[in-house]
Amino acid sequence: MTADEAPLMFAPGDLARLDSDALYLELDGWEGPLDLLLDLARRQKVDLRQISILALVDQYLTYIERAGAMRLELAADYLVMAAWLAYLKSAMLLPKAEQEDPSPEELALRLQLRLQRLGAMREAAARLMARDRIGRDVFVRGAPEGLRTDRKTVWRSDIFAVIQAYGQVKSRTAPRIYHVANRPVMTLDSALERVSAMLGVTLEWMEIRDFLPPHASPELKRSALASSFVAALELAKRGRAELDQDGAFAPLRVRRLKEGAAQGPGA
Amino acid sequence: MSGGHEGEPGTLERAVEATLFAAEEPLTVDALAAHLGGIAPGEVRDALTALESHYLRRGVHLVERGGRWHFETASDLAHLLRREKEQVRRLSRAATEVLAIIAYHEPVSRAEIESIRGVQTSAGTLDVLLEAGWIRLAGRREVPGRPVIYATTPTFLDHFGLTSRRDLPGIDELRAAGLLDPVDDALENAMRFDPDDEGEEGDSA
Amino acid sequence: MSGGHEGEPGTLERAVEATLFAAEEPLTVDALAAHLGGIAPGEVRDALTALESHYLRRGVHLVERGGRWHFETASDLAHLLRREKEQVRRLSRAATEVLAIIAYHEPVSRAEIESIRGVQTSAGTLDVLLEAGWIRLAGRREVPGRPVIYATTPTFLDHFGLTSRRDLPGIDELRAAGLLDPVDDALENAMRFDPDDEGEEGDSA
Repeated sequence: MTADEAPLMFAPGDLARLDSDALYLELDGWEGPLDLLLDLARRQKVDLRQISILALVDQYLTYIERAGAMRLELAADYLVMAAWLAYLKSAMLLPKAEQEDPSPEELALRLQLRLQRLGAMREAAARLMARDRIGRDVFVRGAPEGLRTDRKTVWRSDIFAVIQAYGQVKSRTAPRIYHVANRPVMTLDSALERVSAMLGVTLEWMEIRDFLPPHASPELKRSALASSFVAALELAKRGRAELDQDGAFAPLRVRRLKEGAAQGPGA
Repeated sequence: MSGGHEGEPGTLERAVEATLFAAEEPLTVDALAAHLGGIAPGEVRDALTALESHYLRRGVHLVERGGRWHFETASDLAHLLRREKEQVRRLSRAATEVLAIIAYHEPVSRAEIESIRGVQTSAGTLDVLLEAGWIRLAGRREVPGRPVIYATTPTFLDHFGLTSRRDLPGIDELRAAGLLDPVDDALENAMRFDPDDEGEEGDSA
Repeated sequence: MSGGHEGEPGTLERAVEATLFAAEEPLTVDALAAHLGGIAPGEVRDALTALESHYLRRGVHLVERGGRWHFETASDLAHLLRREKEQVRRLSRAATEVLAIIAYHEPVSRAEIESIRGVQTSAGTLDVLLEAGWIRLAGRREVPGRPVIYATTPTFLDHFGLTSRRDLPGIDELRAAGLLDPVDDALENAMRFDPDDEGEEGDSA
């Protein structure tokens, strides 16, 4: 029992204080009814397992009665406990006959078990506080140098990575030359000329395929087809030709419009 | 390790000694092993054992607290070393009790603490203990409401000179007496069995 | 402990030991004597002598500096207080490119590196290469602004297994090896993701 615990341990003579004015001071030290009960139990100087709950209840009620007489603002907790203990007391005094479910014995036992547990913890706390404590009884190194860990990075790479990186830099930044292939094409102008000339020959429908140069390479043929189609559209727009197609992807046919019917914006 | 009687401490023993002297806080075996450049923990442990016994007779002791090792002054010299200024935190009685309840029952919820003490625990009381680094939040209890549960820390063991929680004063006796079991369990045991029975099976510690 | 010269330390010796251990600063003989309740300085001195010789072989030494005594780590173990921990990291892609440019073009200024790379180069990238010891400052280019120029080091040749810079494959060889083939940067990045690469350009790591 060190000085720390003094306020919570009661000397043998404490009982006398029950009747004195010190009552309120003690109430300050207690946190609640269980506290007070435990203290009263301790004063019986018996093992909590042997304690007479009835005697304890009597003491508590007496205590509260006196405290109440002297000072009214007794905490509600204390009064609730007093009421509950009064009930417990009467139940314990009544014949055992037909008691309600939690029997008074059980309630008393429960109270006793709780006091035992609180008592055990209070004692444990006192023993804990009385141990050799760092900063009071034992001391750690006053001025430790401290340990430091400096992290150092070791870089790793390899020659291939370096060479590869250089190759990538060079290839990324090298000036690039773009070649535009010179493909055989038929321009729109020449297609227009060609289609106009060929349309002048007849008034019959002609398939657009027939306008293409017969011996052209496949590439030139595709270009010619596109240009001839656009040329045909242009002529239609000018009112010099008409187009006809039975359906999607069906052969596209072109025919010259008669001169008189031409209402286009003029060539 | 140089064998023989004590005499010359081995290189590793000296290294562990120097490291623990210089360390600002207790170190685990693993931390020591890592700091010393990846020594096998077993060897570190051997060095610690040798040091521990060497320092047993000295004014400074090597102690293990919650798996961490540090040097501290011998407790029998306390009367010579006590400082004028009180360095130890003074705890209120409430805080003392709460600390004990947490230490002996951990992990424990606030409601459980309150059921033992019979009064509400103010938040301030737990704060003081948390701030001292003696308790920590140890998760939540998987019951309705998922209350926060508390447990002690290595710092707590350190401060109170406990090697582990098993060193808590009287914990074995308290457990054997069923005084660490909840009241409900104890009640059930008491109603069902002989009161002398130790209520061991309901043990939840 | 076999009796020997040392034997059991006396109480005063232990007290002096503990006091010096717990002290926050070195203590004079007088301060020790006073602290221990008015012991005769001569006795304190004897205790110090005994302690000094006891600790001579340990990982910690008791030393006197200007009339004040304190414990300190044995000088042969001082390296334990400041440990270096090596962490191996792969050079980032940005740094590898810069290194390659320096190797192929040295001595070269940062502006020249940038114009070859086609992107800005962070100072951090050069720092990494300097830290690795692979490049060095090789003076200044005598042009307006006198920019610093960089060159590789013998360490560079060493690390990359080169006898001299002439071992680096020439442009023609690079082309032959397909290393100058234009690559789609995005595709290329996706193909060889390098975790160290991230944000290299902007950061200073």
